[in-house]
Amino acid sequence: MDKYYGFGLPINISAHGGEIDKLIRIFHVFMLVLFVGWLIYFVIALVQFRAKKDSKALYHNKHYKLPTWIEVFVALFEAFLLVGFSFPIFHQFRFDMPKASESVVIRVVAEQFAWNIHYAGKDGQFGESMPKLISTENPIGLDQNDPAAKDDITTINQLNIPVNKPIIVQLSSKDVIHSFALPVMRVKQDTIPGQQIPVTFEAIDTGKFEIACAQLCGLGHYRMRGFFNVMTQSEFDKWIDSQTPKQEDASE
Amino acid sequence: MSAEIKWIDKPHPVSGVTNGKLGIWLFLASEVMLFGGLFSALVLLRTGADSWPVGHELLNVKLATINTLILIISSVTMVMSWASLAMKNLSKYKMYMAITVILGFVFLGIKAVEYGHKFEHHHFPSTSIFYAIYFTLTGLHAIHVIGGIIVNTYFLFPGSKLWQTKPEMFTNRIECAGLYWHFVDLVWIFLFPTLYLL
Amino acid sequence: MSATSPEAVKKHVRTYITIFIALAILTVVTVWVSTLDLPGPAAIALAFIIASIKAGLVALFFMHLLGERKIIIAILALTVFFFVVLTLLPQTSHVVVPIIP
Amino acid sequence: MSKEHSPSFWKKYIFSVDHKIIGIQYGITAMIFLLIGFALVSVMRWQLAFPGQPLPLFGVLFGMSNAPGGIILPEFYNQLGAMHGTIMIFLGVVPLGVGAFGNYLVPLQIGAPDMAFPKLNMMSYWVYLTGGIVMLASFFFPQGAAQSGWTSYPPLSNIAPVGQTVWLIGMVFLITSSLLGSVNFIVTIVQLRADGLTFSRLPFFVWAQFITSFLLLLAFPPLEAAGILQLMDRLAGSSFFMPSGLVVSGEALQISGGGNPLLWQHLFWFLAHPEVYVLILPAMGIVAEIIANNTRKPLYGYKNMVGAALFLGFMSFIVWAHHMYLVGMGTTMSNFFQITTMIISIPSVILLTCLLLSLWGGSIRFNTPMCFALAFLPMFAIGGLTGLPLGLTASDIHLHDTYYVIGHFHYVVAPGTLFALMAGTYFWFPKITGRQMSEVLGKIHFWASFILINIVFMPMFSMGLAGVSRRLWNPTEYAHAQPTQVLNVVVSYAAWGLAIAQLPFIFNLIWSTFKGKQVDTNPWKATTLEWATPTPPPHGNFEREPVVLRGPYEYSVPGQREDYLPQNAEQ
Repeated sequence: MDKYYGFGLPINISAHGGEIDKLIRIFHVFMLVLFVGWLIYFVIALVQFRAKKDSKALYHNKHYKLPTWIEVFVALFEAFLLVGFSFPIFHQFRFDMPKASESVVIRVVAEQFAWNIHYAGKDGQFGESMPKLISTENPIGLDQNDPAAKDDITTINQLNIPVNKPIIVQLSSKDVIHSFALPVMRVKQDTIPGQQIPVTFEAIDTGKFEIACAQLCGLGHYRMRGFFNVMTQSEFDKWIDSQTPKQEDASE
Repeated sequence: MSAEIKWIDKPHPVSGVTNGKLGIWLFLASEVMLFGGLFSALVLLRTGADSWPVGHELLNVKLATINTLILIISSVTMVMSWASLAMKNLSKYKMYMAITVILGFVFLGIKAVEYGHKFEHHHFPSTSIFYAIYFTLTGLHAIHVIGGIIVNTYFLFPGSKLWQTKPEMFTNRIECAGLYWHFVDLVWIFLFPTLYLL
Repeated sequence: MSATSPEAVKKHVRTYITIFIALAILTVVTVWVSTLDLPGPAAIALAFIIASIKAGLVALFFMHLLGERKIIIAILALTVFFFVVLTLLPQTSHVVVPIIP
Repeated sequence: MSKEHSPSFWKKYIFSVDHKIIGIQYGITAMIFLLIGFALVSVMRWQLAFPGQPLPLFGVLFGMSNAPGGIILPEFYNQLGAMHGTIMIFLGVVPLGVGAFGNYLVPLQIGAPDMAFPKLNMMSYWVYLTGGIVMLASFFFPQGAAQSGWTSYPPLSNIAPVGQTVWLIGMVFLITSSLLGSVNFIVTIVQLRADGLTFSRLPFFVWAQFITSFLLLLAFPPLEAAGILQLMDRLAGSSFFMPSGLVVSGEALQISGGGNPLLWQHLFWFLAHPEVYVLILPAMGIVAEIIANNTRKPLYGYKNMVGAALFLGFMSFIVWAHHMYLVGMGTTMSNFFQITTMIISIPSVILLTCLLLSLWGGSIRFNTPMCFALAFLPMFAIGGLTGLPLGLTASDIHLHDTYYVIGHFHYVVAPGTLFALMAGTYFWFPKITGRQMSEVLGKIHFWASFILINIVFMPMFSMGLAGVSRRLWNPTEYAHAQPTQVLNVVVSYAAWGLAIAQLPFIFNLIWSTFKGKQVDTNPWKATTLEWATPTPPPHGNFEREPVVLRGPYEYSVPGQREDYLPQNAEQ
């Protein structure tokens, strides 16, 4: 387990996560360079200009050109990071949606202290779900007599996805604001009650990882850990079959 | 033994205003932001809601129009009370200020009648977002009217003794109270169309 | 501006009465406009314009903003700017849901 | 207002209208609240370092409902977290920076006898104290204090127990107090400056307070509006922040629905971002004064610094949504707020660079206030720099709501603002009491705090990069937080060490008030007007109305006998 996580960035198994890591690394190098530069100047100034017996401070000091140039460079570099990295990455993260037909669409409904995960099942159609049907056995209020809901699969805290396939997760919440976070996928999106927000990602490696809740959602915020397993396509299909409720009269 | 705080009665040579006037305008600036926060909440809730009831169907536009006129008249009598002080006529000032206070009470009376109608028909803040923002906005405005009435009544009775000792300082105070009262009327001028007419 | 000479104030009193009449008329007009049930945006724009005119009259004449000192105008200008930023705040808050092809 | 008869004890010390007494009242109350806030987080640190284990000694004090058998329950942990944030910001740092230092020093530095509205000044202190007591009382309400973070996002805060309502009422008091205070400051600075004290000769500390007051004046009311809306939600059953169809632990809520939770976030952050600049600007003001005084030379680029501070104040109103990148807003909005966030980082860089360049060519004295002021510079640099990856949406995706954010803002507030406020206390203590705080104890306090505070906050960046979410009662539930759990233990020990490191400061503060070395009215040989008053300044401050003849930092003027030339000294 520990080869995934450490003191720095966790392992990245997302197709697009690499760019986010690159930006974070560039930032930290940039910050280190600036901070060390400032520190060197700071120490030199303190040592050189400490109060000695007859030391006289300068009254007029000329306008130093170098610091202004450094400030301009810092501003330009930030603008470069902004336009070069942040705009495209965030647009891709939020709005580059793959075709629904070519991807696996999953609904995730957050609630106080668990993730309800709803698969469309073989027919690819999500069953209707209404708040008033919500009960302990039916946490997302799935309408049983809706034909599309027959083959739907609902699990709690168990998100299984196939590898190397675009995934679209439709995020919503039943009660308060949670935040759906997959640290290894570099994905995080607040789930706002009353809204349904899609988020997309694609896993490039298999393994057992976890879903985290990143927004304070009450006393159980710390234990909203979900299991996030990336399987091969065959394993995923086998799992879907095993989960599909058996039809007595194999009508279709 | 020490310098007094200056520019209480005379305007500051550079800024040209007395402490009180600058202070009341700053306070009104923060009030603009307070009602601005509630207006932006109203706009957000309205644009976000899929259906928004039509104002004049749910609310009594006739009463509100009368209320608007009452507040405008009270604004006029307020500024007249200040003008009569500028003309050194205390009794006229007392008459106008009394009318302003009475009109303030009439405004609150009409508001109470309106609220009464709503409560009878079981329209509470909890019934719908429209009623909730209606009660919040008009309720907060009514609290500001009450505050204004208290200040004006103070200046009508105990406060006016200052006229004997420092007439100019008293005139400045009435001007500041007037500025606050006009602001309360100004907020209602925006509240009336956004809630009742649109 | 506070303690001006009595004659000037007499002139002021006349302006206060005219301003009052204008405000009363505008109130009736804005109510009348609402009965015309114009299309949404037009009704909002018109109501807002009338309200701004009325507010302007109260501010300029009753609150003596006309000819007020620079510092008060500066503070109010700053406040109005941030008031506009505050009223534009709702535009920032709508959740934008991408369309899935 | 000089009084013929000597005022009674009550009038003179408790219900005083003298800005200096009110400043001291603010100072003592704010420092007590800082201690309370620190105590709350010390309890949290135990839970984070040793999750689920009973807290020795103090654990039983919290009672069965909060910590049965000394084991801190998650809801109590959330209460501690929410109240730690609220107390430290609204009851500790702002009242100390603006209430105490501002109230005491601004009238003195501009040569005024008192604040423009003394009674209003007294009222704003007592409204602040009432708000503070209401906040503390919220712990004793059924199910405890507010527990949805200091940001109290609905719908969680709407369905929270009654402590949240008490929190809101406390906030309304605190907002009213800050609002009245800011009106008082602006009028005092504009109207009561001594003759010759033009705006370009104003000490930078007064500029910082002036801009901070505008931020308080214009940014606080929208939070008051949001507080009123949430109070209506909680008490009158309206649903401004509650969308329809909410189901909480099994049953649907009986509300009209149709509200929008993002409305609260927008109104809250519309205040909270100017609020964080309210936290840093007074600190910058104090650091600028102390650096100028102890390098014995004028500040580098005084005009640039004032311009940068004004620009910072203005920009702080249009960056608020960088706290909300992941609520689902579109790219047009997030790009706009990224651009304004990058722009606002420039004035901070300018301010820091000017302060750093002020050291060049100086004759630096390393007394305790100067040590704290110098330590402020690199610490604020770390705080500012770590804000950059949080300011861009792409890197914020991974770092949002993690310990990286906690590290970022604590670096700006703890070794940043608090070090500056400590520096200010050591620096102006001789003017307030006529005695000097002990240098030895000061240096012990400085070095201990400096080392320990870095051990407390530096590891948080590593935990943040690892993706550990904030506000977790027990981080070890998550696999990605296992490796960094050892850091939690280190941070906890360092935090308790930091608490102990404050004892020399507290002792020094109390002991020196009565037994400190007596000093004359201008021990630091400073140039600004507050040093021209007798020590401690009497009611009404100046014997003769001061006339200002030159800028605030005339140090080492060539051809002068002394290396400092007070603003009002005739040549």
